[in-house]
Amino acid sequence: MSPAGARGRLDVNIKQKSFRAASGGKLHVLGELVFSLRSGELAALVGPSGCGKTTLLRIVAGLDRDFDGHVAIPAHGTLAMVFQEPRLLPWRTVEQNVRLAAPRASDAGLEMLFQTLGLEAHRDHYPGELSLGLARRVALARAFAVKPDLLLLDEPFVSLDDALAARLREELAELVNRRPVTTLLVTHNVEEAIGLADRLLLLSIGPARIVADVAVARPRAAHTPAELAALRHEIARRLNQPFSRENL
Amino acid sequence: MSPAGARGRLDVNIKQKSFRAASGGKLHVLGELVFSLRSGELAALVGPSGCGKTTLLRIVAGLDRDFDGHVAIPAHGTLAMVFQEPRLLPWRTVEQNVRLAAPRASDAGLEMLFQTLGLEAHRDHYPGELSLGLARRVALARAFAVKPDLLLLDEPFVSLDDALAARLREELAELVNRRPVTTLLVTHNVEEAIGLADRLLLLSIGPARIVADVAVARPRAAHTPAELAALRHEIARRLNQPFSRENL
Amino acid sequence: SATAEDRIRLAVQRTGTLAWELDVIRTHGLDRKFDLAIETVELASTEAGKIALKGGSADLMLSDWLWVARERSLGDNLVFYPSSSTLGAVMVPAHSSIREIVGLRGKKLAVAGGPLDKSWLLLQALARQSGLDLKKQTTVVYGAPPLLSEKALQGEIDATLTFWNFCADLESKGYRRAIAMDDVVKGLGARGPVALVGYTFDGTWAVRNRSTVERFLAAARQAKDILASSQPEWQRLAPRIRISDATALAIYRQRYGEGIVRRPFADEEADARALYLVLAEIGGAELVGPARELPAGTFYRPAAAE
Amino acid sequence: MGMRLVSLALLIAAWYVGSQLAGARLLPDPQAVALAIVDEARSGALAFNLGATLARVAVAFVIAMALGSLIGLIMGRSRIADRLGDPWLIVLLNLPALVIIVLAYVWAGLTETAAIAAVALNKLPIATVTVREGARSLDHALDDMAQVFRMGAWTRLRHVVLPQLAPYLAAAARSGLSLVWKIVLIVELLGRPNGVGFEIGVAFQLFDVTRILAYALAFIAVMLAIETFLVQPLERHVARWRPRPA
Amino acid sequence: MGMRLVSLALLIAAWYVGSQLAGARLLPDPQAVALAIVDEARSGALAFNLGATLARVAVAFVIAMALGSLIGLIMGRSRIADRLGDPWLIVLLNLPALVIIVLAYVWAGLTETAAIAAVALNKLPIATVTVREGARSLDHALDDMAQVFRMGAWTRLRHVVLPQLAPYLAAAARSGLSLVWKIVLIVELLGRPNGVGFEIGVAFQLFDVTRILAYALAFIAVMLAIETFLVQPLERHVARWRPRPA
Ligand SMILES: Nc1ncnc2c1ncn2[C@@H]1O[C@H](COP(=O)(O)OP(=O)(O)OP(=O)(O)O)[C@@H](O)[C@H]1O
Ligand SMILES: Nc1ncnc2c1ncn2[C@@H]1O[C@H](COP(=O)(O)OP(=O)(O)OP(=O)(O)O)[C@@H](O)[C@H]1O
Ligand SMILES: [Mg+2]
Ligand SMILES: [Mg+2]
Repeated sequence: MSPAGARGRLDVNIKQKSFRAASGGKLHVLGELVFSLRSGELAALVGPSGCGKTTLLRIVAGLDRDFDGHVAIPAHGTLAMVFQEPRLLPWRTVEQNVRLAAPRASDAGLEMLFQTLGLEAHRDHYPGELSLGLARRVALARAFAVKPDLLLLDEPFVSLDDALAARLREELAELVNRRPVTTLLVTHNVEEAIGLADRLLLLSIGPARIVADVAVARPRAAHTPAELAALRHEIARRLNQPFSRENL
Repeated sequence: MSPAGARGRLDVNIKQKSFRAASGGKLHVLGELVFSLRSGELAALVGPSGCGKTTLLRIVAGLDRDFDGHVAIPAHGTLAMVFQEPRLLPWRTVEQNVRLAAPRASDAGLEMLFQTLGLEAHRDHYPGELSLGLARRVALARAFAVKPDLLLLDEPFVSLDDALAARLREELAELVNRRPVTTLLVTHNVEEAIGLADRLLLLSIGPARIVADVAVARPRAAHTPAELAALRHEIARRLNQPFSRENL
Repeated sequence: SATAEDRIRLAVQRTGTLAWELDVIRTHGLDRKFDLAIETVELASTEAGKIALKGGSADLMLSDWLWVARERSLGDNLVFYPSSSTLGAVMVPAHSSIREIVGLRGKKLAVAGGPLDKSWLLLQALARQSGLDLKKQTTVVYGAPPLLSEKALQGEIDATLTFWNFCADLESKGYRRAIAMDDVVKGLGARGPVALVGYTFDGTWAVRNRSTVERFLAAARQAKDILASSQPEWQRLAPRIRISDATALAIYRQRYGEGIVRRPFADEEADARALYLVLAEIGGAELVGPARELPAGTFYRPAAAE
Repeated sequence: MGMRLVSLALLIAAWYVGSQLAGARLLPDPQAVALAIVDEARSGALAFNLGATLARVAVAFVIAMALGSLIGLIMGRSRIADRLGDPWLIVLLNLPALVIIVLAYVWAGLTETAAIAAVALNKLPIATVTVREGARSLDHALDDMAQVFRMGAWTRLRHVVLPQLAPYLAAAARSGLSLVWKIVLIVELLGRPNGVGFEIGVAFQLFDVTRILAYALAFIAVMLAIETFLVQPLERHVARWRPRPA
Repeated sequence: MGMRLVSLALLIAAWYVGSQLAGARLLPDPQAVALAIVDEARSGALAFNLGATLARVAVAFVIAMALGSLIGLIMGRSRIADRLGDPWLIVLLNLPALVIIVLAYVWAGLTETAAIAAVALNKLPIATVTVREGARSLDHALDDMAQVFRMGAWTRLRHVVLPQLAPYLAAAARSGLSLVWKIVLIVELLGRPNGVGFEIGVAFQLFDVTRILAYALAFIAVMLAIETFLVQPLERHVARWRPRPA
């Protein structure tokens, strides 16, 4: 519990979270969910569609305070999030969107970022003039430009072609390596999770619990095909085991 | 050119399409794009992010008439589309959303569809109460419920966990097998494309042209790993060749 | 039952004198006596009557000859028959030092009805004779009469030129008539009390319905006489006038009685002619329209007068 | 509901304090006005006049809202209609109520039709302007969706367009109702033999503030009731899909 | 621009035909009104009165829009504020203009301040109601985004909230300006010694429709100019990000 470690530390201790639907029913979405991330740790959240990953991210981000439990995010740290949809301000250009979220970003830094993400040509475009993939990249640029201490990523690399996605994953790995960024990454792509994460948190459906907390040995470095296959197998076993209805 | 064939036939003959941006510039998005689909044929459109796939789909759907060229869609046929984002009516429930688009769908048919897509529990929910994955499934349900003659799918299976995506791919294959549905499927997932399509149309970037039109031998059936590897290689080669800037 | 000729439609302001007279006509069966079917369009404001008459929704209303003259000069065949010479006054608080027109110099003067109000114009004309330019040498405030009465009571205003019924109200609350318009009119050369207000109707219509008009004027005259002579009538009318205060009611009665036209028709017309010149000079074309003098035929001539 | 009552109580308390400070002649206190309302109610005059006014308000409101919304929708969606209609709209919008009322009465006589037409014409451009803004900001994405699925005109209007226009319609309706009522007052003042406006006009001639307030408040009470028991439940129903605010 | 001129020409043609049908006394033709405008302009009365009215309109409008939007924003975003403020809002909304004007004059004297306060108070609830609807339909998703990125209050207001409120503000401003002007007329009629309303009141006493129209149209011309050269270019600029309609 060094000061530096505590500074970037994320403690999640959710007792339960439920939604009340407009039609009247009550939906118990998250069950007991307890985990911590060390400063700079990258955890991948993997779980079936609709299990509560976004809900968890929103709680961590402080957007939803209507739950039982407690979440401690890095004190005084900056926060960045890539939402599941781009969430850009339609009436501001690409560049303005990024600058408004990251007013302290340097011109050179932005230049680099736009270059990496293939957005140079679109700086002055409005979000309505972008393809979805481009818009998602702007959302990534916005999150990266902030230089966050806590980074929440909700399926950041979907809707991108493989080559581009690979490049952006590298970019993320680099960002996280350069300085400690505590990161929660939601993904349906197990390969992606293994490639990027220090830990995999596997979630069950209804209400979501952590069914497995798998450490990935050599984080963010290449795995041998054999290691990979072993991990995949392990994950599939754990994910399939605890619930019967949704078969993964 | 039998009447039955002509009925479901799709002829695309685009000379060029460009956008005028609010900031003033003109963006030449589509170059010469000529192809036809036989009735019941399923073509996958694969191309880099931002290359113009959605633009092409919108033109085919008749949503954008501001282009040079001509598109003939199945006459008198019904049309269904899965947009790149769910595009549900936020003020109507899941079931109403589907029924409004497919007023002739039978109760039993809908029942089945909701079951397959894991939406039974969400029939009375409003879109704002759904996870993105759930919302995407509703958009799929809506398109399937229409029983279309021409089906346009813009990355329909992203944001879903692998197991679910696999199940839905099967569902699509079945739908298309049951009766002839001329289908254009946009995807970044080459595996998916090979698994589902009769033909792969590989698009280049800026302005988009068809760089390769690859026939997939045994459509919608299992391929041997060797065949698959050969195909993937072929596709990668073709996609990488013609453009230098974006390296895929 | 009345025939078509006997029908006459009146635009009546609910709180106005015509409404009182009409009440008396009905109560005393004067309408039946003169074989009239009187229909009324009750209205809440003076201007509404003009709309009614112009739009053809009423045959007859109460107005002043100044407006009738203006309309005639602009081509509308309206005619006027004098009804009342009751005029307003400049009202001041009981202890005020203002006793005559020159006393207004440097004071704050409220004027009901705006810059083209006839009393206001006449007052200005008379003031000029004493070398006083009221527009320049007093602080003039225009406003709706009820509002000005209230302002006067609040003490925001030194003197208030307002309509006679508002004068009566103020008088009952201890205000004094500093300058009566009757005197102003005389000061400007009129030989007697001038009936500025009268029955106004369409000349063409009057020609076609001569007998009806005259029977109505006769009925109205009888009603006026009843009102002038009968205290109980006023008691009965009090709720309609919406006055409960006995002092005020007495003042109302007195002023009303004084205003009944008793002069020969020709005298009225001659005085009107004289005053018209005064008004035309001070109000200009904006007020009177293109005519330089009182247009011929402004005053309706009943058969009896010919 | 509880909060609403608290708020109303505060309002009446504020009024009471105000009347104590200003003096009863300038601002009668709540009791005096309540008594005047009771008086008018007993004599039947209140119900009669309020009924007359409400009928006019209702008819003029419905006509103006329906026509105004329709025109606004068309102008918001079609550029040509907007360009052509805009100057007319601005002229009508800025034509003084008095002018419209006088012209209507002069042409159509002092009739009920003229009165209602005049009110509707005064309100119409305001509804149009508001709904036009709504139509301009309609979501093209949903439009496209409706077109792809070949939804019929009625379905589109009802399920795609109207829900998006709902807040604009609500704004137009609420401000419009109050506007219609304000103009009905003038219309009644200028040419109707009954109604709240007529009574207020008469009371004003006599500077009877108590009666003015009595009639004004009687109408406001009706509006408050409509708002509380009709409009707000309806609004909650229409907006039930919306994530609730804090 | 061309379309606008065509539309205006059509309007004047319609007016001309109308005046021929109705007769010049009831609806003076365009030339007569134009002549009256020129006359008034020559004497300097037009500029003087128009200036006085425009000044009142401008001040009252700015006050009412600023305060009304602020209150509307707060009520739209906070449930408690909405519950507490709503009855007051409805009362103010439905209080007849006459009542507010008379009370303002009675309390604050026949002064400019009273006049402007009365107008602003009449317009305020309408701006509030419109902006409240806008605030109610603000996008929570963007709010969340702004919160996550710790955007400051000013940034949020300017870049997140105001662009969403833009159509509501436009509707409130446009309908509000016309309303302010309508009420300024009554205020001037009842207790100001100058201004377009005062002149119209005088002309109305004489039933001088030509002069009424002359003053009304002079004001409308100013509004048309503001709309064409100021508001619409601004609107186009603000909405440049929107996909253009057909
Ligand atoms: N309305 C518009 N105005 C201007 N440019 C546009 C507009 N719509 C799309 N574009 C541009 O056209 C290009 C193609 O867009 P499109 O949405 O078709 O791409 P896409 O292939 O679907 O990409 P993705 O895989 O990211 O969805 C992009 O560069 C985009 O910025
Ligand atoms: N505001 C809400 N009101 C009611 N129910 C909600 C609300 N938001 C989410 N839910 C429900 O909570 C569950 C979890 O939603 P969440 O968005 O967290 O899922 P997810 O794991 O992110 O799914 P996906 O992978 O599809 O994005 C879903 O069943 C969803 O329907
Ligand atoms: Mg999610
Ligand atoms: Mg796309």
